[in-house]
Amino acid sequence: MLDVEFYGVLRQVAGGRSVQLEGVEGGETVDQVLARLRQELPALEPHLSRLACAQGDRLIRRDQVIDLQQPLVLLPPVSGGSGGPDTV
Amino acid sequence: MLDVEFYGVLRQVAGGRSVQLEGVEGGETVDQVLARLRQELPALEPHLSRLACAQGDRLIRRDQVIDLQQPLVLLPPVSGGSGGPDTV
Amino acid sequence: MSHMTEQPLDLDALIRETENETCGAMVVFSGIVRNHHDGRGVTGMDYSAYGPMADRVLEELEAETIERFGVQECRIMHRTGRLEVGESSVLVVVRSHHRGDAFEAARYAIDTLKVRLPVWKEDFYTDGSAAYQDGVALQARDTGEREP
Amino acid sequence: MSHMTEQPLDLDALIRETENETCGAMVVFSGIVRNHHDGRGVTGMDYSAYGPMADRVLEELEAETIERFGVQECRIMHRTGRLEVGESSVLVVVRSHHRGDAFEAARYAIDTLKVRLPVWKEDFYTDGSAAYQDGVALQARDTGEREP
Repeated sequence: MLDVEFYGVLRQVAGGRSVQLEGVEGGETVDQVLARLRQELPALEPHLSRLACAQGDRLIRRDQVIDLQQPLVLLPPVSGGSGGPDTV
Repeated sequence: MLDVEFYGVLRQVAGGRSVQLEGVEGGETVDQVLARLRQELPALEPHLSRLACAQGDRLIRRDQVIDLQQPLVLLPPVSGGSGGPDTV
Repeated sequence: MSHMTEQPLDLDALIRETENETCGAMVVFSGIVRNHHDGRGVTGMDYSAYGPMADRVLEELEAETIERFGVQECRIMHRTGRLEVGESSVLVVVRSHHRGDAFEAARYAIDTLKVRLPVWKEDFYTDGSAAYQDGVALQARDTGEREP
Repeated sequence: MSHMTEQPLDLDALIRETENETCGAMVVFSGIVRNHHDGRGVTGMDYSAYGPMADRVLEELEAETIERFGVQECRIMHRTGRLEVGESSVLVVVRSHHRGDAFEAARYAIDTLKVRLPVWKEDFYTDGSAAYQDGVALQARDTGEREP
């Protein structure tokens, strides 16, 4: 079982801050976990291409193997500072 | 008679904040006045090429006619802000 | 030193923290909640962050900015929570010997923050509605990804 | 509004003066007396100005910067008199909708100030000596000279 956490607009899309994903096995990659998640939460589909994934304080690539001991964190496009991304 | 005022390093060069220049006549240009001043204060010679001249709150060009009613102000190269001219 | 806070940002504190007598130039950037977005009136914003990563990203960005531009000081703070129009959401303070470096370093820090910092904002509009602003896909620093 | 003062510069006051709810970006530049110049230790500086012209130059530079870069606010203050190491000699505050404009406008304002403002500084060195710093020949704004 793996905890998956959502940030930003993904909380609205997923309808909560996190879900518990059943059946994830050791050795699975981020891509494999996202494929499982897509089945559980079809509403995430349009966001999958532009989201980043993290575990702990680091981003992880899609081809990396998940650490089952800590949550997988899904991070949608960011908007720090003020104004839009190309302005301020 | 015309008051000539000095700023910055020119005060050290001229030995004071101002001089009174005798014999200046109506219709003389800045250039003509500077030629008189060079005779009175030879120490100014090396500074003449890089100084700017003002009357009131405006710069005046070398070919402009002096207003005898207000001081001619001699302004050496400037160094506002902090640090040198090419730095800060 | 913290880089993320729910408290109002304190520019004076960052100015004191970065005092350096060798520096002739200081450049400050402040990002401020403005009263409009995409033609709609805005009354405020809510900033949320992925905390564990956000703090590390800003700490590394400070060090990277100092090294890359040869400046002496760089401090970055970002605020989270509910902000009103006119409040500052991010502060960047850079000090250097020369002003050109300070301007370039501050510009780099805020430009880079906007693609690396896991922060999201929800606009509250004058018509009572709210929406997350779209942003840019999060980018890792080249060395920032966990090794496989 | 004054642009030249013998009092310590007050950044908070300039920030308050320029408040503008349409602006998402503020850039501040501060020029600060540093403890060295040309390899020599510096203990302080004395800034002198040709007052009647200096105030007008800064007022016009504010307006020119706003117009040229399309920014909303620009305030510039320069200090005169004796300053210690670490004190600010000049402040530029720019606010705009977009951060790029704010950075460019602030950079233009300080770069232009340094060739147009009739201000001179005398360094006081740690060895007890003093000297006027050389500078750049004063430049008029194209439209700034008195008509013949």
